[in-house]
Amino acid sequence: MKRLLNDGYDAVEELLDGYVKAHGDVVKLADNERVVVRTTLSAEPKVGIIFGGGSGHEPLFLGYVGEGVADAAVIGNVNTSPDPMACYDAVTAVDQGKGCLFLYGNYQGDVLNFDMGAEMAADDDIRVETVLITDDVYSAKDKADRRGVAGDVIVLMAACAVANTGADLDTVKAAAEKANDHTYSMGVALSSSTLPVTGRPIFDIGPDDMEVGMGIHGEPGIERKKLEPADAVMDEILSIVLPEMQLASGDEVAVMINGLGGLPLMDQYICYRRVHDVLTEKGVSIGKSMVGNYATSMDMIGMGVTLVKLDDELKGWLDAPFDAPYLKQD
Amino acid sequence: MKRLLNDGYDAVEELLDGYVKAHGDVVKLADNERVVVRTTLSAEPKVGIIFGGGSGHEPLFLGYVGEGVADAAVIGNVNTSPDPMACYDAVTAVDQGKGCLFLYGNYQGDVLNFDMGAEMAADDDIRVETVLITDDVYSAKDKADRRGVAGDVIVLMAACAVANTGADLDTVKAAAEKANDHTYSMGVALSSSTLPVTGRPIFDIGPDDMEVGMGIHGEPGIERKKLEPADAVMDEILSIVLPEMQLASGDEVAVMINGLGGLPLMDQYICYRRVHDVLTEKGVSIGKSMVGNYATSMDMIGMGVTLVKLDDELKGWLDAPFDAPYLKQD
Amino acid sequence: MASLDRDFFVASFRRMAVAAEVNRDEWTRLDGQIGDGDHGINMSIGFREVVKQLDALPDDTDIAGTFKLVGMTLLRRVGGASGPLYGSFFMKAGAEVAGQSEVSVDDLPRMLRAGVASIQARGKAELGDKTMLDSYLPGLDVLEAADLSDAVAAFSSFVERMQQGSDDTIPLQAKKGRAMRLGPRSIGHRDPGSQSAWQLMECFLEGLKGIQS
Amino acid sequence: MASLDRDFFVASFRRMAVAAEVNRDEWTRLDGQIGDGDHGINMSIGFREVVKQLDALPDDTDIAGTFKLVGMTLLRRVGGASGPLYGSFFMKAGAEVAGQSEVSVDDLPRMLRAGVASIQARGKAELGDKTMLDSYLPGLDVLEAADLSDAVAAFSSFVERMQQGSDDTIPLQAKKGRAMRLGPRSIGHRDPGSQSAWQLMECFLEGLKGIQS
Ligand SMILES: Nc1ncnc2c1ncn2[C@@H]1O[C@H](COP(=O)(O)OP(=O)(O)O)[C@@H](O)[C@H]1O
Ligand SMILES: Nc1ncnc2c1ncn2[C@@H]1O[C@H](COP(=O)(O)OP(=O)(O)O)[C@@H](O)[C@H]1O
Ligand SMILES: [Mg+2]
Ligand SMILES: [Mg+2]
Ligand SMILES: [Mg+2]
Ligand SMILES: [Mg+2]
Repeated sequence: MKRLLNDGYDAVEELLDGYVKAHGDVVKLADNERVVVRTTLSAEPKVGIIFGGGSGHEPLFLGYVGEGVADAAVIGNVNTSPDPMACYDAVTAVDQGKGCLFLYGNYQGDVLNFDMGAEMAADDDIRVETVLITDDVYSAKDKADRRGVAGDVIVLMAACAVANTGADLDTVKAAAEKANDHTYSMGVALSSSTLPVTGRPIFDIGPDDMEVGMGIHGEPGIERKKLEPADAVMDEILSIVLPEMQLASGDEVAVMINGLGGLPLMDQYICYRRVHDVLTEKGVSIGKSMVGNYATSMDMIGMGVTLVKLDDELKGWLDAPFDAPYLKQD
Repeated sequence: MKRLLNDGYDAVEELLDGYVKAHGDVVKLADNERVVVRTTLSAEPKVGIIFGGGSGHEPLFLGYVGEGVADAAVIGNVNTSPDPMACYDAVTAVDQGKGCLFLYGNYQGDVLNFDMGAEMAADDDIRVETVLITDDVYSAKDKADRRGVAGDVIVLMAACAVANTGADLDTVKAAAEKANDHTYSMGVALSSSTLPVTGRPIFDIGPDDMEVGMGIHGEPGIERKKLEPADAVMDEILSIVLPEMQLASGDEVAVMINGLGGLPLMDQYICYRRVHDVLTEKGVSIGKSMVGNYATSMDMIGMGVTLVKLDDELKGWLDAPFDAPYLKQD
Repeated sequence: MASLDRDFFVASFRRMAVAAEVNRDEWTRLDGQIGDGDHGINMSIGFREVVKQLDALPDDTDIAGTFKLVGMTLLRRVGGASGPLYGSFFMKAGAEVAGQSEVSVDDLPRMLRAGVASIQARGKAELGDKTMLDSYLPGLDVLEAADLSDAVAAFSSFVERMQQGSDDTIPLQAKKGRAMRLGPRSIGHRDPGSQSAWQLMECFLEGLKGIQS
Repeated sequence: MASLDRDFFVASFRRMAVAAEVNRDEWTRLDGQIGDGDHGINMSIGFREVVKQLDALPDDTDIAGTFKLVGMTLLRRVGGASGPLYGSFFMKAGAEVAGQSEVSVDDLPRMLRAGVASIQARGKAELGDKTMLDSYLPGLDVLEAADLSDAVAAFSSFVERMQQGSDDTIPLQAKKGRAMRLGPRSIGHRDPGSQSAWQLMECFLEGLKGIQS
């Protein structure tokens, strides 16, 4: 597939430069060219929320830096965790004396790098805690081993809502953990994304095939299948996610349909419709809906369903006011 | 390219059904299944703003229905203007006695259908005025003959900002006309979109080619060329749009980078960066920036640059508070 | 030839619905070259609904009412430029024979002329603008000059002339519709509406052949 | 064989940068099969920066300092799993010879062992988990048992054993890294890091050959 880029080796720096130029009222680069921070931190000191991972998932992560949302985003190469120095620099840029929370998807590379960043912060006596996001149902049997995908945004919202109350680091961390425990995702991809450096797809896939359980970095899913109509694909996803969540009639959920970048909004709303209808049919009510490209894989054609089992507390967090370029609600 | 749909003949109805299910707090269907209206109209009567055109441009038009934004969106088949009855039904659904303004892109089919709708409304003694949006520089020599593309959103913002003050229909219409007069767009496409009914692209294009001046319905542009790096493409667009606008050092503009659906945000910000740098270099300042998929052509890989020559009045309108699912600012 | 009753027209409209299905991808392909690639799809969407409406046609609907229903349905469902144009075409054509339970072949040219006049009134295009009028206008001239006592021969020459008119759009540069904005790039391609127009009119010819044989 | 000075290592690191460019698409292709397709790209990004740093290397930087600079640069620029792993590898390997302005071939196994130990400490993987350790660990065993008086022969057997170890990852199911989540689908593909590992170590071998000949 085709992209509109300059030299692929410059793509990340140009992205970040363009982003801070477009949103200079909200964000700037820290003293590290891979760290996007709020232009002004919260007036009341609060726990610093640091969100991060590879680039190529825009608007994840940088699009969620803003008032009441993330204080910093740490950005790696395409599909690649950021380096430890950037993780550390983000901490020094946003810590207000209440410590910081690292939020990122559970990938080996991210753990290695963010942990090193946290160690460096510990040497400065800044306390940093970590919550790994593990919402991708199809990626491992144990919840704790799973990858993080669009659930990143849900967990971020919960953590930020609580951090904004002035709560301490342990409380914020517990909120993020709770949100992560309640969040389940699964997706399909109909194409690979196209890498900026090589200009080529990561993997090949036949014109009538889809990859079930695809990760947002283009990691192969668990199964390759014939592409089916949207309703059948949603039914298949729900047949796996719903039992996993043990949802019952009377339960309430938040539903996010996450487009991976190349799937039109039209298709996403058609997918949403089916998820809505199936849940309604089962007596599960929908307390919040989000549809759009929240966590992409550049130009990948595909989508994921994220469900969050709600209780009053979680619902309150997800309905809190946020004001970042890609997450605005009041 | 691949889509995730059911029967293509049902795509528009399923899209609208999914949309109102996801955003039921903001919108509902009117007594016409192709008319999306606000669930509650403005408490203070105001001029009704009716926005519309074919489907396949999501979030245009329906995504801009909401508080302080459009009161209704009238939706046609894919790439096809809505029918006259739907245009008329939108009027009866939202008119609050102050008349209504039709805002849509300047296409033969839309003019035919909206005009018939307006005639029907006139029979009911409801005054309806029309402003045709004509921002696509490359589509015709005379501004009045041009197509409307992403400038639709700019003109909508201006009209709504003024309508929200309680102004009368003539005043609102004049604001929309002024915004349209100040708005210039031009785009490129690297691929065709894929039609839901046939599952096939509208046109073929070579792997190294781009279409310059492409319309958002897949109408061929004016020239087919070899694909170039992002910066070169932006330079070419600006070399046409800037003289057209007669911008000079000291002028101020709003910049919109509009993704056509299949172009990653990464690429869009890289494009924004170049536009920013070229304008800055020329002494033109940027008073407002918008980057994202505002007016798409489903899965088309491509983008457009929209520039709005600002004065204080226009700037105020574009900075007004809006609260629709795809246009939120305060 | 027997005079034409409502069933003749209903059958013709059903044939048009088949034509819209069969030619959907071809009309769409033509529209993809110089337009937005939806012409065949939208005609098929419209005629699918026409069939549904005809399936439920009340017994007391007369010929004019049937034309009106078809026209309204196309107007409602096709959209774009061709929705209102074909919609008015059928509505106005039917209005010419309001109140008649049967019409004669001699009435047909007048009906079609009224329909085409409404396309002109709505779309303000002229001969040579590379639109459906380029098949309708020369075709109608031939039909009006033809000897209607041999209805099949007359309609054959009508449809043939329309087809010729459609061929003649190929070298033209468009002056109306979406293709207009292409400027010289519209040259060398057939106008999609000129093609659908003669293929729809051919459905009347088929009906007449059925009666005559 | 002469002892090895800083220039020997600088030349080796430059050779590694060439290897990263040359093999970029192959490492990326391997990572595309069971990972996220970035391994070659990120190594190339990292080593391009290494070259820049070496171009500006201060005269007073010793061998340990050069290793540290290379390690830090990879840590900063490569990211992902292999950034910290290769980063620590070079930093720890260099730290073994802190303060020495020359090292002997006999020091090399100890340096590499320290580097590999830090990969193990950071990544917590074991032999057979389908990672770069599957080439490093058996390779190092061979190197440590080899007669270093013929350095080229010793390093040849080291690199060959690493390459063999990389081949041996093909039938394995991944237990660490991104490929782990694929379960049985990771079987049948070579681990990309096991490939880059031996191809980087081969650059030391090339350097030794240059000295010996
Ligand atoms: N002003 C007009 N007068 C007559 N026919 C027209 C006019 N504008 C367009 N047409 C016809 O309509 C056809 C296009 O129909 P369609 O594709 O359904 O509409 P749209 O251009 O809105 O997508 C053209 O091929 C042409 O024959
Ligand atoms: N825990 C680990 N221990 C040793 N090597 C590892 C470990 N995890 C991953 N690797 C190596 O890193 C390679 C992947 O590197 P790379 O593609 O750069 O990282 P990422 O998986 O983050 O994209 C794997 O092929 C493997 O050899
Ligand atoms: Mg990676
Ligand atoms: Mg159309
Ligand atoms: Mg068309
Ligand atoms: Mg990788």
